[in-house]
Amino acid sequence: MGPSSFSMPSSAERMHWLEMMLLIRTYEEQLAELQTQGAPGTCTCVGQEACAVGVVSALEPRDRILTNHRSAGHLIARGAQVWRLIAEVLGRVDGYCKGHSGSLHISARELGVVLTSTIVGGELSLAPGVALAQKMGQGEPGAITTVFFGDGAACEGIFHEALNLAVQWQLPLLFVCENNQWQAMVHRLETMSEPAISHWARGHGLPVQRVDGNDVEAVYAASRSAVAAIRATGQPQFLELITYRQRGHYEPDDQTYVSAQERAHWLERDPIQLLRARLLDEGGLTEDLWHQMMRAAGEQIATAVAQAQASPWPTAAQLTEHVYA
Amino acid sequence: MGPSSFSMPSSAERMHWLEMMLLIRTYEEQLAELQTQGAPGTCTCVGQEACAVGVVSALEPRDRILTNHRSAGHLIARGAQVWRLIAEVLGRVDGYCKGHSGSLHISARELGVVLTSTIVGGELSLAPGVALAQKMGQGEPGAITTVFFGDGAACEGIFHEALNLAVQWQLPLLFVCENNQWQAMVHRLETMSEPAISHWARGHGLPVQRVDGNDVEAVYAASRSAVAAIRATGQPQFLELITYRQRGHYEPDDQTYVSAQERAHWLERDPIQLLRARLLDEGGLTEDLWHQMMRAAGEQIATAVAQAQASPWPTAAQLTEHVYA
Amino acid sequence: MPNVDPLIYGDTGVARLNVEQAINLALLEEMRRDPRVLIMGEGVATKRPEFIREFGAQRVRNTPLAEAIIMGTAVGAAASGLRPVVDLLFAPFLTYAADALINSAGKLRYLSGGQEQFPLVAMSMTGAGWCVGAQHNHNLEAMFVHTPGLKVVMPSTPADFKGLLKSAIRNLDPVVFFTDLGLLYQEGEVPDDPEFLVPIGQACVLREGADVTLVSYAKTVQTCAQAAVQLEQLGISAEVIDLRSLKPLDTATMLASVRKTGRLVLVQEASGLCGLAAELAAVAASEAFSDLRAPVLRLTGPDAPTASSWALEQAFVPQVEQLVQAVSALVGTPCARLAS
Amino acid sequence: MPNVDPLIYGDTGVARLNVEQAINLALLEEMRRDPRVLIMGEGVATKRPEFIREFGAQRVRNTPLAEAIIMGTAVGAAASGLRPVVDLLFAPFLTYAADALINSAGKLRYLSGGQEQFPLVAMSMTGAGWCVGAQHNHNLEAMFVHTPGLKVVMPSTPADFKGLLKSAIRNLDPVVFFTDLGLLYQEGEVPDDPEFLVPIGQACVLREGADVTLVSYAKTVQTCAQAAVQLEQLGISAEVIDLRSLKPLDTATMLASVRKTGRLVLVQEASGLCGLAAELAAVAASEAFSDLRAPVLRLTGPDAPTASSWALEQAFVPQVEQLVQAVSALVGTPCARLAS
Ligand SMILES: Cc1ncc(C[n+]2csc(CCOP(=O)(O)OP(=O)(O)O)c2C)c(N)n1
Ligand SMILES: Cc1ncc(C[n+]2csc(CCOP(=O)(O)OP(=O)(O)O)c2C)c(N)n1
Ligand SMILES: [Mg+2]
Ligand SMILES: [Mg+2]
Repeated sequence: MGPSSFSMPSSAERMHWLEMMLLIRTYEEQLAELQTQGAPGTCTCVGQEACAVGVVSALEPRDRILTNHRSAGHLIARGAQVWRLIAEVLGRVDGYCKGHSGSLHISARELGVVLTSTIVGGELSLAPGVALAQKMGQGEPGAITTVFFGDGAACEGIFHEALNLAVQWQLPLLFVCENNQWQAMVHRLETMSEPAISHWARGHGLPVQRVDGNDVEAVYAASRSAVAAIRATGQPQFLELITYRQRGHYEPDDQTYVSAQERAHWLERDPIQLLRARLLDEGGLTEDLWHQMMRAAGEQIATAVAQAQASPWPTAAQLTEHVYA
Repeated sequence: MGPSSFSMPSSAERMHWLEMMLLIRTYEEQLAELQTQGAPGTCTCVGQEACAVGVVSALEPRDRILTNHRSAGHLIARGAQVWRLIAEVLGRVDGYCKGHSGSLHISARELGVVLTSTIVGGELSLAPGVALAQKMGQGEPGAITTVFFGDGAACEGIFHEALNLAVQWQLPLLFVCENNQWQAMVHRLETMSEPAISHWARGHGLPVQRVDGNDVEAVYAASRSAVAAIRATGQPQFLELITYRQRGHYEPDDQTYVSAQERAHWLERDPIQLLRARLLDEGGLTEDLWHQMMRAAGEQIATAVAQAQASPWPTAAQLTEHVYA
Repeated sequence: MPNVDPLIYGDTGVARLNVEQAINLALLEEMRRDPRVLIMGEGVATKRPEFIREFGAQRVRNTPLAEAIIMGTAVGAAASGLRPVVDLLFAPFLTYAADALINSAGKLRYLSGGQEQFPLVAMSMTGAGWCVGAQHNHNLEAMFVHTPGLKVVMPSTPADFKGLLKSAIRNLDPVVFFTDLGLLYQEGEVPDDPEFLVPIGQACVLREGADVTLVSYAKTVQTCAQAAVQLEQLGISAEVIDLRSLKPLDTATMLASVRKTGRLVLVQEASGLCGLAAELAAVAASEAFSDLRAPVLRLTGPDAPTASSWALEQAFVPQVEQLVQAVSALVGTPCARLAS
Repeated sequence: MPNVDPLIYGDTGVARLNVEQAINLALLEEMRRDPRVLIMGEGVATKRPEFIREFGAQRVRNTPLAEAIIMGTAVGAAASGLRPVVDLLFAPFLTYAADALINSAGKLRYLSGGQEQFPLVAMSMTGAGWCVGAQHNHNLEAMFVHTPGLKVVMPSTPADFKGLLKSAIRNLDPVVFFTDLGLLYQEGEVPDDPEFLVPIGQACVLREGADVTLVSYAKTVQTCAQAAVQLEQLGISAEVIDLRSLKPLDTATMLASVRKTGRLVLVQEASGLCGLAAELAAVAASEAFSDLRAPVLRLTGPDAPTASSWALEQAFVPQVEQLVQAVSALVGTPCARLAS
């Protein structure tokens, strides 16, 4: 089933995407700012917002999500309460995980987000089991699992094992590789050939789409078709989203190791600017609306920060809670 | 470089291969027999002798070998003293590893056999490092590394990691997958698709040959060309040898889980019978010579068993020797 | 091949089964009781055609040869409502599954602030007996005891194998379940009651005694029991404790015994450094210090990999004679401190 | 970024360096000394452009993100004449490398009957300080102490980092080298002598004392040192020992001290069960039994993963006040046994 079999997203829908991408970016920049004031560093998804919004918009509430250390976009696109995310990053009791997780391991059952893994590949390790449970009747019928991971994770052996299991066991699992060109301080072309990820995936015999990860509409279309195919066939699908990590690996990161040329190339292809320009062009968006949107996002995040900062610290009594059942 | 650029092996050479294959089989059957008398069980390579002889014959003494639990053929083809192999299996001090290894972890530095790994995939884990040392000037110039592993090992994540590293780092490494259709008690088609192994390897972008592993001449030709290419380019190559595990996984194994039809199909394609028929046809071999060969192999093995059985048991003093330098 | 036809039971409510059968009986009963239970592993299904017949191929799964994803899949499935039991075959193969066990199963309940749970069982075998060498035989149970968030079980009798495996499957935490392969074909009486459970975390006093407490688990429990018989002939009364569970560790049972006997000898096949015997000695030196009348002794495997050679494999394991000798010396020695 | 220009040394023969710099200095000196030494890991080369300039890209290697093959490659390279040093970044990532470390590096010398050797170093960081949570911060050094065939090092001062890393690189056995990340930017005097080596397996008495022996390693050595100062004010004289190496474990230094003080308190950040403190307590309860005048105490991290929240991360680690309190109670308590 190709993307053409879906009706194109409405203008309102795409305006909503723009809002969401903007909210994600504002959130990430706010956290980077908080880091400079002493909060724990985070791995921001600045530059990759279209991946998060495009894929998550194609999912339904019954579906399950696993993701990696760069998960804020996925969580926010999934409807996470931003103040509870910030509370978690700050280590407060109102965080989704009571401060146990910090930014790096957030799960939120109410959102169907089973896992943020900061072990690179941990999300790939658990994802087939989540999909297996769906296949075997746990959760809502017809539900699927989506696993987000990076180009770096594709180098880990667990990538190969997870793909093989998903194909052999016919699991309802959508693999989403956000290929952002970097693996911490190592450029991905130091670790693999240009088309490696898709080639590796194709070697497993499942359908693979290679998509411009900075074009939210393209990501959405590819995701819609992949999700529909998984629901129809029960078999896994693979998306490689070509994108770029704009802010570096972990706050703070001066990125002295990144070539200026590469950065410039990708900053010109910023996913938010792309969608914004398109909507301005089409007339659904005006400069005025855009500034309203920016202001709204800024206000929403500022409120969330204040609410998160008001949340209490855990006490030492919590130190050994939730280790065992 | 194709196989055609080598002169065909002489009749004498092929007679020698037949002898070697026969010696390997006689050895394996003898060990199976000893197992019924209380010796430790082994993983025999009966049915896969052409793989061992064909590949190892294409290597030079300066080259290094790593292999897996089904390593007797590789060791014998490499010139191991059979009595010391048997002594090792029996746990005696004259074994290659003083009885520490048994059949499952034999290394023999004097033969350039760095490792037998009985952790499936252990051989793949160490092989790139051995090749890296060669590339960086350790050992003799121009030397390469060969790693033997099974179809099952190709399911382990380390397979993916080893291939990627060998390709990215341009290591002089020959991957030899002996695809014998079985992974202990699991048929490989329960774990992967028919052409999976070659597809996975091709996904890594290195040259792959899929070869009849029961035809020693074909194995030799493919190995010769692969080895020459590695020496010429410094880059890795991949061989998938299609073969069959005739005797089951580990002695004893009644193989009730194997279909009679499958077994029958493969027994008709026995590698020793294939070469024997070919040589009889060509006239280099006679029935008389064949019987002489069989008798010689039997005698050689019988002598080796006696010599091995005369070797002393280790004493408890040896328990903590060679743990640390 | 499992052989657990319930008909083997007579009217007595017990059957004579070996450890392998007891394990299969526990699996069978729990799969009958709870449709969420499934078993996975390399050859798990091949070995159990009758399980497939009864429960279907969905719940009895051969896997690709890939321990990391087998374990990870179990963790993901457990988080999503299933009750997976995975057979990882031999303990050294747990190293491939170590991330899934240690970083996922052990940590994610905590890291999620209690949102997630991981009711699963990871089984494997280890120990001397088959001359298979160090890549199959490595008693590394202490690593998982050290790891937060996991429970660890290592029984010594067929009845305990049944009762503890059933408890493990019903437990809401991940349980690492070790089978000493030297015990696999040992027989014993096993209750046929499908509600026969041995609680995780309870040691058992195998034999009462007054002069010294011998604590062990798995195969070397029998070493202790045999030593106790010989010690009795020397006039020394030994109490023998089988830990059965390694985490939670039933230190109360040990401490109660040490308070009575004043002497403690800890026996394990695993290498000594940072092993279970170390942990128990530390507990005794802290909690029962004033009751101790003699140094706390450990008799353990050496700090060495296990060799394949039968002679060395056997020498690795603590021996009855060694234990008898050590205990006699210990009991014979006047307590230096009291004497001084 | 390393900053180890030898010019930073004055005439004194020592420089003030932090731990990160001390590590880089050790690497630099050993790579100059021995062309077989190479470093590998994710970002190892990116972080060290001046190493690439001096030694070339062959010996300073970024790797794919794949810990299992990084470690396995080091093992294979070590077996073949190289001296690899691998940086695995954070200790929990060692789980992906566990097979190569435990089943290969630790066992293959033995299994080969002494034919093979594996001179390599596996580095990683762990410990509280960065609020990174349990998948980055997990003190699992005891697992590798338990594992036969490996050596384990975990220093606490910049000088020891330099001296022990150099010894590790020269050692013929595989060495697992842990850096407490809480110490990374702490400074200290480091000898500039390129032959300055700290032998693996030697503890160091940081402070002499008469009433109680405090033993620790890594970050909590300072906890002990600070507690000792406070204890002095309470009239209690504490001896402080920094283990530095965890395997081989220098029990002789600890035992000599305990024979003098009669009291032993073991402090570690790692969870307690089957940890180093357990091992040392067991050794004392066996070897120094008659010298012990009080129960052996352990002050350790709890049996829990580490949380990210700063409040919880800090609470995980043994605190000076806790230690002072525990020691005061211990010294104040009359020995029940002597009294009875
Ligand atoms: C097993 C493991 N190895 C290394 C790391 C350190 N690390 C964290 S993120 C990262 C890079 C991941 O790259 P990729 O998968 O491409 O994701 P990205 O960060 O680019 O989103 C590395 C090396 C880790 N967290 N886990
Ligand atoms: C890591 C690991 N997992 C499982 C096993 C048990 N085992 C030994 S051999 C084997 C099958 C290996 O299959 P393959 O790689 O195809 O080699 P073959 O035995 O067919 O020669 C298995 C599952 C093992 N030794 N190591
Ligand atoms: Mg990336
Ligand atoms: Mg096979």
